[in-house]
Amino acid sequence: MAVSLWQRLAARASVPVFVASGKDEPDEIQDMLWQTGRIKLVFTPRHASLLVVTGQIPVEQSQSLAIIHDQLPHPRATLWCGGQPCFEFIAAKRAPSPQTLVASAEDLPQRIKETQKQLLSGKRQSEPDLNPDRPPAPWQGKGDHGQGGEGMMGGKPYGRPMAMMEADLRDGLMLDALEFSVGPFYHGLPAGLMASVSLQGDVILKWQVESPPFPTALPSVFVRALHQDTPLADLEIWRVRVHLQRLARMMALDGLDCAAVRTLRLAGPLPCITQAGLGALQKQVGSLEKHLRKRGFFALGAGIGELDAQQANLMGGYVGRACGMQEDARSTSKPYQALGFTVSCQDKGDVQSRRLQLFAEVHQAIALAAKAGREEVMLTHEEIETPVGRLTKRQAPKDHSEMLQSLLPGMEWREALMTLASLPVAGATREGGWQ
Amino acid sequence: MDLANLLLIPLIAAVLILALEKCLRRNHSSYPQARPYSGGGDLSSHAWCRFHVRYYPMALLLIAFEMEMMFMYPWAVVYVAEGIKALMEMGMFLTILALGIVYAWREGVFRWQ
Amino acid sequence: MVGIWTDITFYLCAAIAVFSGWRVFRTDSMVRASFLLLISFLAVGVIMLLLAAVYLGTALFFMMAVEMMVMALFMVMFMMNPAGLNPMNMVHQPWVAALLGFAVFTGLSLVAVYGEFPANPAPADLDPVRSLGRELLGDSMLVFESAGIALLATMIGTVVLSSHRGRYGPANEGSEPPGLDPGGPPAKSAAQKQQQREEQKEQEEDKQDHDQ
Amino acid sequence: MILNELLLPIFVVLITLILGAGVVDYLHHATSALGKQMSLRRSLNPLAPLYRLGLALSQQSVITEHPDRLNLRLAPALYFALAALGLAVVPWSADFIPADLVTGMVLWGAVEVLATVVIFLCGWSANAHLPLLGAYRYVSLGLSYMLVSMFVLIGVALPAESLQLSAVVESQREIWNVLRQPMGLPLFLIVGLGLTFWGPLDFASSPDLDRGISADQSGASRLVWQLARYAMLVAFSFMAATVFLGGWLGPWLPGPLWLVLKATLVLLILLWMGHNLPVMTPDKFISVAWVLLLPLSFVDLIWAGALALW
Repeated sequence: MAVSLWQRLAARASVPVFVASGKDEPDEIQDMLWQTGRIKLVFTPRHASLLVVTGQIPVEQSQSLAIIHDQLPHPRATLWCGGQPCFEFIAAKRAPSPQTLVASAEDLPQRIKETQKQLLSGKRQSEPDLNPDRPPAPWQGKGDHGQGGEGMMGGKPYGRPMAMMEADLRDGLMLDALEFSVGPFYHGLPAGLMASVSLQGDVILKWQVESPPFPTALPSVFVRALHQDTPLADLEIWRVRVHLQRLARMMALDGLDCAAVRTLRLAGPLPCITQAGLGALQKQVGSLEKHLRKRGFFALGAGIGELDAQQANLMGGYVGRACGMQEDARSTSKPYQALGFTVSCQDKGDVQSRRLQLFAEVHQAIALAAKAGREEVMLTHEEIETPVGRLTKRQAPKDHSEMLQSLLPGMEWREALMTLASLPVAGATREGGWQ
Repeated sequence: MDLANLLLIPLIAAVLILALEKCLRRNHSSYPQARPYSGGGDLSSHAWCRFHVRYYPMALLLIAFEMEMMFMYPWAVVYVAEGIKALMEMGMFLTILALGIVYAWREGVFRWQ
Repeated sequence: MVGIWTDITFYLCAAIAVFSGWRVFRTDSMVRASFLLLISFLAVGVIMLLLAAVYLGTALFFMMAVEMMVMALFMVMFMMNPAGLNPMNMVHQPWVAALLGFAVFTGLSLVAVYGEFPANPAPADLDPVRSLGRELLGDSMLVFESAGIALLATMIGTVVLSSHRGRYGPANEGSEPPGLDPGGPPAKSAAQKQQQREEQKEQEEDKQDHDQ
Repeated sequence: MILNELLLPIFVVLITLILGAGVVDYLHHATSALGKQMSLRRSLNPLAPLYRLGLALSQQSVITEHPDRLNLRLAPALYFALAALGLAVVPWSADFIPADLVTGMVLWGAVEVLATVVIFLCGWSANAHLPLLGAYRYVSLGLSYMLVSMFVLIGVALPAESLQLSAVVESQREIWNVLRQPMGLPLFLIVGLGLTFWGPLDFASSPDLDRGISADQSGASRLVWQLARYAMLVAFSFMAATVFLGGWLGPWLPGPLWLVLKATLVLLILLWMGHNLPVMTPDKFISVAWVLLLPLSFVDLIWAGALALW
């Protein structure tokens, strides 16, 4: 087929990419693609022409991946980066092939652009569906009108049943509850979290976790500090980085794309920052915070997703401190005390105070890093305060997705997602730490 | 002529877009493609349902309010000519309306039910 | 020349109004029904524009769009099978309705065709918006203001009836549904009924387990 | 006569909307890329909208399971038609007005409300969960900003003593409405954000719904919807420039050029707000709209009334 004018033009446009994040893969790749020119991360597979799978997708979720894959419009292709392809893809003879596997994250942007060119010029065939082309919910065609049931609500019109009534949490009206499952590749949820949700209007009635989010790999400095002397400055710089990345994700959820990318820009090159760089960083973070404060980024979260003392206690880390708990493993450690560390807290425990707390901790960590860097403070401690909670030799920060089941019902969808983004729901693993 | 333009412009615009979409789309969607997106999850029912509209009291209030608003347009046209009388009348009218709004606000109508 | 086009537009709009009005009763989907009715009203609005009732015509677009939107919201909210996924009949007592409709239509048509209308065409420089405005500030002021009061009463009534979130907490707290027969014991709410049903079911299951 | 009075206006309105949509697309992406500090050369590339057009056209348009097909097709067309209807009443100069309706202002109000209907239909007709949620959320917004818009526009009609837009422009010969009624334009801009569900008021296709009503659109059907949305943004900018910035009035340059310049200014303000303000939560917005914005528009009207009698 001759390449049309459209396709030639299209080859020069930014490549829309949908990223499905798997296990053992920090969101680093996604963050990197965010900042890359000529690549556009999109929120739904419908807008994408490439599916990029980062990390390993567990067997339980390969079916979900296949669903997502089939939802991409033609022409489409899949790239795998940092993990083995799922069975579905191997069975369909779609992988592994050198065409689809990307060895290192650095190559990824280039490979994405090449693949898109090949797709548009017809050198590469668009991938056919993985799932069979038959109705996902077959339709028998029985009953009065062929819907397979009786009455107004009976049967399965067009193969799917209709939503059924349930009493509402807020005003008790008996209206239909929409039941469906979201995730594990829903953009607003942590990677791997899959939940079956029941909504009435846009208020959540039930939130049942089907599979917990993939544990995030802790930066290896934190693990190292358990056993051997580690520069304290490194710990704090990594804390800044992880916090900034989390904040960037919240900004993206609020539609603040520009600010999110700017935040990621700040976070990206942090591991090799210099003393002079820290001073500049402090200023940049300050101006970013001021920019966001003026535009209502913090005020937006007021009164949303308030945790009670017990929940905050369970989560620990910055979530606890945002709730007013003076708990921080750093306060019991001598080197930190020597640096004049005091625990900073917020008082309310809603999304607003968590956002403020994250920024406060970023500022604090930069100051600590600068001071510790000058004095070359080293640290080993059996309890390390990581950006997502407390780490000891025996215990890594735990998964808290179970808590969502009691926390989210009664919340409006947007509020629920804002709350989710502000909590470190995923547990952490010590293995596979990345540097 | 004004009226003709008024009718023809939206008509032609709509036809233009319909034709454009018709010519450009390639839309044979297979079953797995047609499945609505929910992040890789499954859907247990149709989306169409008795949807709980969370702002229903607000919608009802609006109807009453909007009814009154239609009186305001003709009023605006004669306002300057009629002078202070018009100001007084509309002042009264708006006060009555504002009372309704204040009451509704106190009853918490402008929140998600 | 212009006259012909006016006629054509009139007949076209009249046809659209009647056709979409008819479709309202033939469609299965509540949303479609509401918006078909809207189309019908819009066509009438265009006819009003043709009749030089400019304000009334545009106001009709405006009003009906809001009204039909809200109507669609409530129809979908409270009707079973709101999208017409299962085929259904939107019409109740079709014969009575048809007869009544026909009778009214005939009556109105007779009036339209045989009625003697006064022949005083509106002056060419008549500005309907302005005259309506003067009317509101003149003779009809009392009517206008009392309409304001009536609408205030409507607003308050609406809030009282529909708002669940009261000033002093949830509106249904401590309230009892009315009895099924006058003076009888309060009827159970749907939630209570469901709870009762579930309890019964559990009991039955227990019984079955027991039997086994 | 036919040529001048019938074909020319139709042509002007449609071309403005289509070219304008291209300009919106260009400015939107360019300002976004600048905000993200991307490479300057690429972000300012004037051909970029064409590339995106090509991309949309080389994609398949997927249709969800058992949608309301008729409405799915009609929604973008009607949204675009409403934009055209809104632009049709805007005067380009003293003697070139596509449709100089006596009740132009009321018609614009009707366009705003009908847009709510159309956007709702777009989300509803896909028979998919996320678009449906987006659609219902949008209606809460549409019903709340409408009253603000009415009050603000009535305030503008007071000094003009007319609902006709050409009279509104004429009434600004001495001083523009943006100065005469300082609260009018900011409130009207909020209405504009709502009408095009843009930036902070993007409830219909917000990120937390993974793009809501657009979540299941792709290829050409997404393209036409975007086109209609951009066209509505253009129509709104022209309307705002007409009622608040003196429309075609201005020295030295010809009237239509002034109008285009002013509309571009409004457009840039809207785009800036889109990039810089977070999406509000729908729950909070209706409170804000009724409890804060509506009283403010009352005050605006009283201000306008007092000033008109002065």
